[in-house]
Amino acid sequence: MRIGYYPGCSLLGSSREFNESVKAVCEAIGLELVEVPDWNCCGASSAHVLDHELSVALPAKILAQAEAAGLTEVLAPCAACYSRLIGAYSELEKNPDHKTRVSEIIEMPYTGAVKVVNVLEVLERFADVIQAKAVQPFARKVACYYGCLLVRPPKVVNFDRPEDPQVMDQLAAKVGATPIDWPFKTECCGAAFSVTRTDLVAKLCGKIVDSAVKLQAEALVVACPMCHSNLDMRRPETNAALGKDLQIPVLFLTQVIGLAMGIEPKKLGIQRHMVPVAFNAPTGAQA
Amino acid sequence: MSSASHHAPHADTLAARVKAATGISLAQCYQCGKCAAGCPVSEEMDLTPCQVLRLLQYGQDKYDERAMRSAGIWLCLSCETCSTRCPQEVEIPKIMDVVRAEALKRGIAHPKSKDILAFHRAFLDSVEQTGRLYEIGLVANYKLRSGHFLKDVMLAPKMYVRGKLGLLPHMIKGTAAVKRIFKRTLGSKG
Amino acid sequence: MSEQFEPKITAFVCNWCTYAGADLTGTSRIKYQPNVRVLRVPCTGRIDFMLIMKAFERGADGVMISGCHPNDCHYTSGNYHARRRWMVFRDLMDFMGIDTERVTFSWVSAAEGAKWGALVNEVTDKIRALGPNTEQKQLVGLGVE
Amino acid sequence: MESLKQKAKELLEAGEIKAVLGYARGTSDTRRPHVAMSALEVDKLVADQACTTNLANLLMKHEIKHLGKLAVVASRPSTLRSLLQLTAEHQVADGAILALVPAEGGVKQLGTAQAFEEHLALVPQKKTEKDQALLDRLKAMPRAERFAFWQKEFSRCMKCYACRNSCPMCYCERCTMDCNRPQWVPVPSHAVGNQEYHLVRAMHLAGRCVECGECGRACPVGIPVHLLTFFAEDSVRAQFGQGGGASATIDNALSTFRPDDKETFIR
Amino acid sequence: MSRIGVFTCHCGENIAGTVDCPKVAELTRQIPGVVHSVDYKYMCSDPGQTLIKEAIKEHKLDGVVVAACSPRMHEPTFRKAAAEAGVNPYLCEMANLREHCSWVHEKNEATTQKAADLVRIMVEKVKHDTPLTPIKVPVTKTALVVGGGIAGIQTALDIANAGHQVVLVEKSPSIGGHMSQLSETFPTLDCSQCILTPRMVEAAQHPNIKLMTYSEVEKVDGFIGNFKVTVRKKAKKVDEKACTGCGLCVTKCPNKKIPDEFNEGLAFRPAIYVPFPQAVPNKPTIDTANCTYFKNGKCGVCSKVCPTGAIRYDQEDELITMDIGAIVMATGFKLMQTDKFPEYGYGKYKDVIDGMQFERLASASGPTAGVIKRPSDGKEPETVVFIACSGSRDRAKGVPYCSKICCMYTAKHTMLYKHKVHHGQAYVFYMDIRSAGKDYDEFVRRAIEEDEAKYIRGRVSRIYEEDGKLIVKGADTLMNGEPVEIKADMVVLATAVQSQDRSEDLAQTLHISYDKYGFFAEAHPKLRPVETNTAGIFLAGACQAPRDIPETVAQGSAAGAKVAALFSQDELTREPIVAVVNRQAPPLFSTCTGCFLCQTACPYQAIEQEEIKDRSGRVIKTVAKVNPGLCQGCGTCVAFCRTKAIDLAGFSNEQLFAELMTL
Repeated sequence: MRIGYYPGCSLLGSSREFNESVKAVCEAIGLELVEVPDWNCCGASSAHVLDHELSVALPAKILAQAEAAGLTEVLAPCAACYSRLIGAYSELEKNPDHKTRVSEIIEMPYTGAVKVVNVLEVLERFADVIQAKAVQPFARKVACYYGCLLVRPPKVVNFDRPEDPQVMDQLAAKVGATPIDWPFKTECCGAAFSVTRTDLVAKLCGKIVDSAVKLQAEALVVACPMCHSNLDMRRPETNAALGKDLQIPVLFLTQVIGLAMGIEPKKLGIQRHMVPVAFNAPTGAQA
Repeated sequence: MSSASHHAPHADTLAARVKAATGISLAQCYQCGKCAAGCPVSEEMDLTPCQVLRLLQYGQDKYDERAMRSAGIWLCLSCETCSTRCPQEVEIPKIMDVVRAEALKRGIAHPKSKDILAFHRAFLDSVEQTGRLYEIGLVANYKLRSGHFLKDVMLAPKMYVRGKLGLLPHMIKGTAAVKRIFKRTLGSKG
Repeated sequence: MSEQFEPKITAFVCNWCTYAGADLTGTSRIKYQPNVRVLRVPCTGRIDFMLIMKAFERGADGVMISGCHPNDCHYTSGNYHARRRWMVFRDLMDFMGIDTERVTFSWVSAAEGAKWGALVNEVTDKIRALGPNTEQKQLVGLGVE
Repeated sequence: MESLKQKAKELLEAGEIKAVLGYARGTSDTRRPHVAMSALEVDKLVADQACTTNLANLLMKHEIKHLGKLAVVASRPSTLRSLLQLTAEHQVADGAILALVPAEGGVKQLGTAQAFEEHLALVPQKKTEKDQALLDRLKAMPRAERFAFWQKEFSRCMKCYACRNSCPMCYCERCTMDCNRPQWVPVPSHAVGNQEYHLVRAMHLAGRCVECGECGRACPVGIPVHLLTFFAEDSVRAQFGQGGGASATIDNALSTFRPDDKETFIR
Repeated sequence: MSRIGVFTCHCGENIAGTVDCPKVAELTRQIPGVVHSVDYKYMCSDPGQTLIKEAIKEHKLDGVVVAACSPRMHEPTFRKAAAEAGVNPYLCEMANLREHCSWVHEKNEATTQKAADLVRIMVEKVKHDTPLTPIKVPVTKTALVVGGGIAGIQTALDIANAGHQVVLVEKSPSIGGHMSQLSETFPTLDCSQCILTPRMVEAAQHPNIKLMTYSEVEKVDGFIGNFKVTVRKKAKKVDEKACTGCGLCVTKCPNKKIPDEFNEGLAFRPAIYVPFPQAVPNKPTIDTANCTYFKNGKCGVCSKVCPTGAIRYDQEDELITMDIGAIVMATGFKLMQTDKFPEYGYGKYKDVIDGMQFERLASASGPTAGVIKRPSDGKEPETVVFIACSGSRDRAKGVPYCSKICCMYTAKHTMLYKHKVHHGQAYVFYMDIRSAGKDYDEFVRRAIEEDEAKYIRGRVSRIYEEDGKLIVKGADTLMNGEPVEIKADMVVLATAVQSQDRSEDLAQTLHISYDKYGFFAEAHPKLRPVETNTAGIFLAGACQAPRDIPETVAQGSAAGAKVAALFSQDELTREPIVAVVNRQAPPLFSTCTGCFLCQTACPYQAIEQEEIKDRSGRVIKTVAKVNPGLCQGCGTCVAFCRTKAIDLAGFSNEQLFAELMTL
């Protein structure tokens, strides 16, 4: 099986462990990733603030490149990229006459032939394979954190349920983890304010991390590089805001799956985290 | 011929601009406050989301201006919590985009928007130049634009050690095409 | 023709809304031009498209068709059926080159006496400006003589 | 062709059907309808590119109806579309008529409306380039010019009703044209009667036309009458999303409605 | 040749002021077929009518045109006059010279000419008029009331008290409906059961009421006065005659862990059960889906203990067909379930309950005997948040309408709570307080001022659980949308009132219309609020739209009065303006081709299929036939019919054609 792959900018930089772990897991489950040729940035959380048309044109260019390469489906592991891509796709499907205008802007035909999927959606298709290959169960209590962009707005992404989503929990359970039932699965972490309003991010992340620890989670599991960097890289600020010293690690779901499949931690980029991935009691998976 | 034109909002109000740009009618909002109740940052806002919508509902310059001058609109994270739960299905983040763009155009954006804008501008600069985001370039550019030179200086070495910072930008083949996209969209609107 | 052309306008209206609306125009003493002749039918659903053609054949320069607003039909849905019929019929008339400007479809409720008066005036003026329905009249001339 | 004959014989022998309605060689290169009730008659069946007539038209004739269960050769999709529309209009019971569709390397036997629908999904109906070109040209004309075009065409019409008689959907035992109390449409073939006749025919077929084009082919004086019903069908499909001959179960577009039907002309 | 009389009315100056009436009389006298034409000052006056009647006799008129005011005004007057003089009333037509001519035009020649034209049109119509006789249909004086809640009970009692037979059909094992579940009622706080149960008993014992519980309407044919209704009487597996209602089976049933519907899942019941102590009839029913005997053939305890041997495991559903003259739908409503609220936990928090569950908690006969205890741990909640408009006025949840009763019952809940938990604090999140009604707003004020409920104007965005508390995140829009967070012990959602499940199916069975929310549609929102578009079928209560008890009872009585009025006649007389499908000599039989496209066009399901058979019974042709009992005469089918096989009496093709030909 093959699928189009749009890593996005963060996965080449600050979140390269996500890229590494997605690739490692996909290889293990037999899914070939075909990178969209010469892809550009999707505009992330900046383009739409300054110009709506730009925020549609950049993702449309990516999808048009994919279309030209004969792809019909593109996996965007980064939740922010996914959100921009599917948002543009959905808007252009709703207003088909805008397709002509956008094609002019991006200088190539955009027809809407390429569908966008997120990493949970793709892994869900392989849930049984993943379960079968989970030789070293990740026997930890985990708090699955979805963030905003995977499930909202529900009419656009049309994936899982908008409040209290389940797919990540189910996948984590398939590899031996025990997902906790907790109320902060989709509370915002502060997203793009990481640099400009670190104080706010610290406050929002504080609620999330604190709740997970209170409910005895041993790890936070995420599927979004922005959430990851806020929960992981901004931990010093978060701890300062909370007045606590919480050392709960933040793993990408693909890392959790990868570890359970027995993939070498280094290949999954475990060493790249700011909050070290270390657990108190020994388990089947080590980091 | 059609009677629809009777009900079109006054042409140059912000509400009319919102309608034209997004198709959303401000009249849909019935001020239940559910957006403000769920918004992760509404406590930080000088105007909560429902208040911004309320001001726009008047269709009067002084209220439009009050909305555009607020700091709160710059705090919206576009997390979509409000629109997901809105009983009237108002897509508030899209409205926020329009209000911010108008505030910038008229030069009345709140001073606190400076840093946030600097970040977004720096981000887009990077994309315009290389086609992709160049994170180091972004941080350097942001610092230049915002003046926060010492921000996060302790973070960079840690990131570097963990292989999280690429020192060179990724150039794509289609940079020229991307630049033209910027010109046709952002550029054409000043 | 030295005199000003006075158009002949035939109207088909439903009993429950437009006929009553036109009654209200009268009770309100709203004046309009006397060119229109109203034929009463129970419902717009009853209006056979052929009646429109027959009106033209009889020398009508304009035809008006009017009934209850959507959702207000006395018979709940006759007007909806009529609307679909007209949507196709009007397209087809146009495709055959028959002037659809001469057929006015409207919803006039029992409360819209003023609307009826204004509409009749507007249609009368418009048809007067368009002139006699020569195209259709010539067909009859060709056929009947 | 051989597989068609083979299939026809099998069905007749098994007693599944009483007759096959197909094509046989006519004069010169033409093909004519042919009813085969025996092996001998089956041998006369032809299946080739020249078999274009929509045989569904004949199914509604008394002489054919009385033969008993039939198989009809559906060399073109419009025959199946006719069968679907006739089923929707309670003229043919679902499953009462078999369709034999000549296909590559054999013949496909279809027995139910559902099977017809499934087959039709594979062979979309398309207008000929010539028809499409003329339609487009007409639509682009100024209205008065279009009026003149049709009046010129209709001036040749002599109300022979060949278009009506060749239409599989014009199965009414007594046509409106023959209705004289009141006399809706004047009998003589003069201008106003001709215009009204063609308008009535097109309106009566709107939402029901299967677009076989038989009417146009039947016209002895070459009036493109089929474009009227084609146009009506396009209008119905564009505005209501459903047209004739697509299904045996969907209600007719013009005898149903949606409260939110969108038009632009009602005041 | 016709002998038509034309009578032109001056209407004082109303017509004569602008129209030259004598000239109209003169002009119209020349129309072929007109043998008499006069004008007169007031045609509708007694002398005017006498003038017409005498002219009819003197000139042997066979048709009359009265050129006067709108037919909507005086058509009945003149038709009656014509009938009195021996002319069929449907041969009398009116030309509208007043509203459509004299009142709207200037005084000039064109106006007079138009008046003459209007008369000409009607003369041609009269020429093609056919004498019509009002349609008479017999009436079966038995009413069917569907639904045994307070709406159905009230309707049934009113009809029965008027002396007519009623069949009251209820789908569950007991009548009583939602009202029997309520604790106390607003705005008087009187006990619901205390006022309802006497009515239930009265209905059960009324000699004119036949009660059919655990039964559902399966099929409805026919038309007003003449319905044929099939009811499925579901097997209770208990012989109602043999059973004494001693209740031994209920106490002995070993399977006692079935969620109790009457207590909204807050308690359990056995597999053989009586829904509640005051149930009518007070005899048990076996819930076969949960009964051990029906699941695996073992057990049979109820049968063993029954002192009268009333248990019938082999009892089957019965289909009962009956003749019915009128039907009243009183099927009520349902509440939106708490699992429809993603932001409030998809129903996973046990202490987030709906309004009906709160009623059961507050009810003296409820699972907690009226003590407010929260479902999760049975503790007394010290802080309770009530959320109004939960799902109502919420287009995102598919319910844009106001559920109407929630404002009032939420105020009631806060009072009941405060009366039972004196130190407790009730909060109410609301958007607007809709308390129009006698003593209603005073009631809400009492909840706020005396029982200290704190009302916060804003919606709640989210509820989640933390440290054993429910965190309720709302906002106060009266304080600039400031976020408000309340740590509650229990949350009560005033969930939306919705139409019953499968109400659309039921509406289709009865051929009545329903709105997009599944509520049954009234014939006219103002003037015919308890009638449906199908003659002879009426509506009562919340099956039509959300309603409170007083309105429901008023509507039940209104529907009852409608039925009683219908049953006061032995025959129904209907306007003969109906469609007819022609019949012709063989072999054509009818010009109808049997395409039946008219069936979907008819708004009243009045078009039936008629099989024409030969002597041996073989079907030769199937053609359309209009049921004159159902047809309302809109004529949509007429315009639709390609072969002109259908025509409409009073507005026939020939008539319209002739009218047009005068122009």
